[in-house]
Amino acid sequence: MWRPEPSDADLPVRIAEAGLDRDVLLAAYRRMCLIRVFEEAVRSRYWIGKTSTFNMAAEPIRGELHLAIGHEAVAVGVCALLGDADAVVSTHRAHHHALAKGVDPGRLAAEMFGKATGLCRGKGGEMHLFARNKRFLNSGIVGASYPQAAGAAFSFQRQGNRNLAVAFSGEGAANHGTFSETLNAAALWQLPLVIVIEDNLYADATPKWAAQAVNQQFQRAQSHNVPAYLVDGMDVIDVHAAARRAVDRARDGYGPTVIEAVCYRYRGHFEGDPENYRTREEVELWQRLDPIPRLADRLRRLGWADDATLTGLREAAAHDAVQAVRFAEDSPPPEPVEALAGVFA
Amino acid sequence: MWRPEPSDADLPVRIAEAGLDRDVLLAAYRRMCLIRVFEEAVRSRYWIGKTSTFNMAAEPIRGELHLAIGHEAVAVGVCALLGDADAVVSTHRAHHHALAKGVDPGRLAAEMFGKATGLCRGKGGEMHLFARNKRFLNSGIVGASYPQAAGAAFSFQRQGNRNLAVAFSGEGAANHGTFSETLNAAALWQLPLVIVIEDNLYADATPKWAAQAVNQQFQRAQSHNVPAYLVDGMDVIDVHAAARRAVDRARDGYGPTVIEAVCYRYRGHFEGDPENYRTREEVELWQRLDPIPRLADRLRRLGWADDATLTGLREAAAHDAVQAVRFAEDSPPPEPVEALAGVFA
Amino acid sequence: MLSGIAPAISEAIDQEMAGNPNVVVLGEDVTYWGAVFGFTAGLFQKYGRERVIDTPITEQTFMGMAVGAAATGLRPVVSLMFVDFLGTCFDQIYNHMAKNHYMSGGQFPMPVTIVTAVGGGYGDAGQHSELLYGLFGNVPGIKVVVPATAHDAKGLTATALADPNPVVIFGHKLLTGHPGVPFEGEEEDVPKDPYTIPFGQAAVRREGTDLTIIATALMVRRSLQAAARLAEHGISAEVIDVRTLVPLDIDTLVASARRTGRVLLVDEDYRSFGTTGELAFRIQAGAFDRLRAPIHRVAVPDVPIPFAEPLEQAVIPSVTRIVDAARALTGVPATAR
Amino acid sequence: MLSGIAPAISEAIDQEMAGNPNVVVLGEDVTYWGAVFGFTAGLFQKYGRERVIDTPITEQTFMGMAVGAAATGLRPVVSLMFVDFLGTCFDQIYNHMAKNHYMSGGQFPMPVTIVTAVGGGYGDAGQHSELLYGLFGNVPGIKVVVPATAHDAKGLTATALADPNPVVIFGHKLLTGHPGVPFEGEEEDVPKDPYTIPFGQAAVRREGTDLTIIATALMVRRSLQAAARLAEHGISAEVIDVRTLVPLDIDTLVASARRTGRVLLVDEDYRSFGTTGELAFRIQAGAFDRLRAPIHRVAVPDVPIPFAEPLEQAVIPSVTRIVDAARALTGVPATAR
Ligand SMILES: Cc1ncc(C[n+]2csc(CCOP(=O)(O)OP(=O)(O)O)c2C)c(N)n1
Ligand SMILES: Cc1ncc(C[n+]2csc(CCOP(=O)(O)OP(=O)(O)O)c2C)c(N)n1
Ligand SMILES: [Mg+2]
Ligand SMILES: [Mg+2]
Repeated sequence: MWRPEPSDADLPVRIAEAGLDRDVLLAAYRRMCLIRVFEEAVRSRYWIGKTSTFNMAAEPIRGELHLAIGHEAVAVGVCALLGDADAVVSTHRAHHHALAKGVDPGRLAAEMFGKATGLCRGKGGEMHLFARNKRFLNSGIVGASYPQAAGAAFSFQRQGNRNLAVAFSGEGAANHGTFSETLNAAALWQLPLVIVIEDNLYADATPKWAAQAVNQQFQRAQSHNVPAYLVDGMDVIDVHAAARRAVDRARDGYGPTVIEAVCYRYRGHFEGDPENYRTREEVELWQRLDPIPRLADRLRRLGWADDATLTGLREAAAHDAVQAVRFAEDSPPPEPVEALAGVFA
Repeated sequence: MWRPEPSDADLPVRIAEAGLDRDVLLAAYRRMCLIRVFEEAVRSRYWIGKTSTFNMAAEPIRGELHLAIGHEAVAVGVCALLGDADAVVSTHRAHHHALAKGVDPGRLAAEMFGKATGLCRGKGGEMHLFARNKRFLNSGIVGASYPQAAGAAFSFQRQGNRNLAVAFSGEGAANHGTFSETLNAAALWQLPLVIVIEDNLYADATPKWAAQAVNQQFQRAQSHNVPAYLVDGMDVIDVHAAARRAVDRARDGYGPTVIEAVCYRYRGHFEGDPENYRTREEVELWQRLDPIPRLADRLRRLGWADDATLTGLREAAAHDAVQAVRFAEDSPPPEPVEALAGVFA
Repeated sequence: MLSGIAPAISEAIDQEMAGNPNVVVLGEDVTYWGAVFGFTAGLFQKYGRERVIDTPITEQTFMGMAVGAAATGLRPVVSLMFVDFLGTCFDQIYNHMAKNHYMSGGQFPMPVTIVTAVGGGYGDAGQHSELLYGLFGNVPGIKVVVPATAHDAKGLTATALADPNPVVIFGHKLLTGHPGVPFEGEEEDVPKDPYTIPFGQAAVRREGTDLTIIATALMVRRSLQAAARLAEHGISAEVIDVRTLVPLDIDTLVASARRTGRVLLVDEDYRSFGTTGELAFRIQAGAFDRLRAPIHRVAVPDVPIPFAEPLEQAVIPSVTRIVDAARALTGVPATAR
Repeated sequence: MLSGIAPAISEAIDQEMAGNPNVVVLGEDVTYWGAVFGFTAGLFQKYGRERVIDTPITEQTFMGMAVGAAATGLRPVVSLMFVDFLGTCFDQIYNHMAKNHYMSGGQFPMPVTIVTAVGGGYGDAGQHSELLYGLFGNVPGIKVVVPATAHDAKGLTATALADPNPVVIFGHKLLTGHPGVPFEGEEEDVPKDPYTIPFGQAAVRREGTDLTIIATALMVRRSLQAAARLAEHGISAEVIDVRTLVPLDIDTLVASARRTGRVLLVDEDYRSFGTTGELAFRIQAGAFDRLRAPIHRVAVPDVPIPFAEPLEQAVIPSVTRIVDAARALTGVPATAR
């Protein structure tokens, strides 16, 4: 489904095929805006105290910060089809997945700020965002999300419900042995699993060409008898169309699917990344495909939203993001003694 | 190239295609016989002291014993094309690979008997058969052979010689993540590597159908851009034909190849295996395809050997095996104090 | 009557499975072979492939599946066939199973029980003869169970299966009772009905006054034999079975050390940077003023387990070496043996 | 003049690569990013992709490749980006790299040098802040290098690269000098010319008479600061930098312990079943009759490293906690801080 240049002549057909309607698309637009504004807000806070010399240890947000700006359509296109009982296992780049899955933005931000009100009471940080009420799990270890999501899918299958599990990962992670091991297990046992690869062309500073013998992953999936879709990850409609088939297939008991979504991260791997491995021109080229204005254009063209509506949605999203960050900033830090509690349940 | 029932009408053509001649085939026959007789001899010694109650700790051969009876054609078909400077990395089932690679049978047997004259002075045992002069490496950890062979191939590539490395493994090992990781790396860097999968339908007590979503592995290789041959592993000519292409490709700098050889182990996974996972009938069915009499028949049919020649080769092989076991039996055990030496070089 | 810890462990799993449909067994060869040494023997016949599942040879994936399954309502029992294979899946164990409860601020307990076969002495060489429980004890979040008797094995397994945390049960092969390997255990009267044994309670297996021998698993057996021999020499040895390394019943160990004033640690794991060091630290911290001699240890002298019989016997602690060390510690010169 | 161990390590690698064409550098992001913290910075620019190779994210495969490459004439230097990832490749490290020489009866030395980033204190949380050298020390066949200064880092790396055995160099992030993380080291006069520092020689960084503080890497720095503060309180602390845990210079540690009679172990690794226990065992074995108090320790209290600043500070040993422990050990009550 990947197109080098977007052509929209067939838009209505594609929307119909994807089972989308105005409400879903407006909600998706708002959610994508929320992710974008949330991450921008967090980014601005992150750089406080780090501008003269960049030092990860500086407050108010410490540690690494992996932004997903440019990946919003993938997270939203997939998670729009999930309910709270479905599981998502995410990676080091997790904010967009958490927000798309419906995790509370305030508690999310508070976790990143290391506050007692954070999702994990400040113990996890941005690579360890857990939210039990949304069945959201996370790991900072590349490749670890696949088997864990397969395990959740295995649970659902044993429990006989229609839930499914989604593993998100980057394209770099798909080179890890867990990818093929999980494909085999999921296909063997027909687990209700969807693996979503956000192919943003880089793993850290390593471009795809230096790490992969073949340019795409979907053949690997197919060689395990797992159907796979290569989609335009900057196009929420394209993502949604593939995700719907994958999710239906999983819920109906037919087994796993891989969605390989080509997208781009506009920021560095993490904040502070020297980005010496790619050119400014490349980034700008991809900026022309920004999934958020692209969806706005389409909503306008379809007559499903005018400027005022879109502005309203953006402002509502911005409001949510601002509230979330304010909640985080206003929250108290955890008590030091908390550090010693909770190793065992 | 896999045929459910062997048909030999095209035998001369296939032999020519495989680049085989009388001398090579007679040598292969003798080598296959050596492996068979050697393993039978070791087996008979292994069961001494273990017949009334099976106890792995009983002398003269302790521990596990993984025989490869039925796999001879794969080892010999591939290793016939290798020189001493080429590397082989083997697995828990290693005797046939070692003998095919030219490792000294006496020192091999002595290692299995735990003697000071063993390849590894009795420190390794049958899952750790190392022979530096033949560049033979070994591991008892399933899946570990792939990256190690890739590392040797990487050496040869860096050193600019025409050597290659071969990783042997079972079909069960190919489900391990190292298989796809190594395929990707080897294809990416065009390493002179040949991966040989001995698909004997079982991994321990687990049949293929319970462990693999797809019945064969070659598609997995191809999805990484690695050419793969599915061959009749009970037919040394078929194995040799594929191996020749793979070896030439590697030496000429064109990169890795996978050879998937369907074969069968006539004995249990290890001696003492209750074999409650397969039927006697299945074993007998496969016995009709025994690679050794099959090759003998053909040599006779081609007029390349009469009964006397074949008997002579078998007897020579038996003599070598007997000598090897005698050498092992006559050798002294290592001194206990040796146990403390040699952790570091 | 039961011979060996393997049937005891499988019985405990069986009794838990009967009442709790969320318990599933995952691992290599857990069906036909009962996880090779019998820890899961009989379960497949009773519960079928729906609940007793052979996996492909993919340790990191089935351990990772256990993490995801435990987070969503199942109670996985996972077989790691030999502990020596931990290197292929340690990430899922120590970085996820062990940390997720803490890192999630308490949201995701990880009720997973891992059963693994450990130990040497029958010629399985360097990659199939290790103990390695020290590694598991070193990283936070994992309970470490090291049974020495079938009775303990059953009760501790039942406790593990009721524990909301990751627990690893280290089943020593020479105590399993599995035909094919030597058996150093004995026939025991193990109650058929379910029962539990709490974690963190060491057992004094033999009382004594001259020195305290502290051991786990197979080494408890050998220490008891050594104690019997020492008695012939007029040395009264107390023998303590640690039973669980995490949590550790340091009080019992310290109390005994204070009484006898001499401690010999006997361990089949590697000597350095592991279990004996930790026990020594804690004992000297608690019994410093009562120790009459430095703490001694007998353990595997930091070499891989070699294959040949004389070599293997030279590195795995034997009754003789325990006796000799105890005699040296109590001032009686070691015999030439 | 050099600031930090990262440029010191990359300089040592560079000097070895210049003379030995068999040295290759393998790992994730070793080119553009110099292995993130700079351990391989500049090498790609000088030696190109032929000898400095970015790998896919496949730790077990590139560690396995190092095993095969070392067996066939290359001298791999491998980056394990963060030590926390060891669980994804420990099998190739401890079961093969560490054992092949022994198991092969001496046929296959494994000349591999692994460089890995360790340590917390900047908010990288549970899966990116560990030390874990205790795990490597626990399994036989691996040398463990824990430099505290740029001078040592360069000399010890040069020694590692000349060693025919697997050596792991644990580079503490807060000593790397890499911008992006705090720097607790200092500018040092490091000779430009190649030099080596032998393994197994601890360094007395400060002499003292009241107690011996034994530490590694970052904790050496903090212990020295603590010693300065202790001096203000009239306590004279000797500070020893272990430098290499395997081999361990136990003589220097014991000699100091015998002199001062009091030992405080300071460690950023997990507290239990690891490094401090081992040091305690060996010191009590060698200095039993001279110890005036039980050996104390300050280490990470068996919890994963938490993210938030107050939590992280509560578990990683600080100068204040070292001071308090030293004062408690020498009989001066700890301050309320
Ligand atoms: C097992 C493991 N190896 C290495 C890393 C370090 N690391 C963190 S993110 C990353 C790159 C991931 O690339 P990709 O999967 O493409 O995701 P992206 O960052 O592009 O979203 C690496 C190598 C890690 N966290 N875990
Ligand atoms: C990592 C690892 N997991 C499990 C084992 C135990 N094991 C030894 S051989 C074997 C089966 C291997 O099957 P396959 O690869 O098909 O080879 P075969 O024995 O059939 O020749 C298993 C599971 C091991 N040695 N290493
Ligand atoms: Mg990427
Ligand atoms: Mg097989």
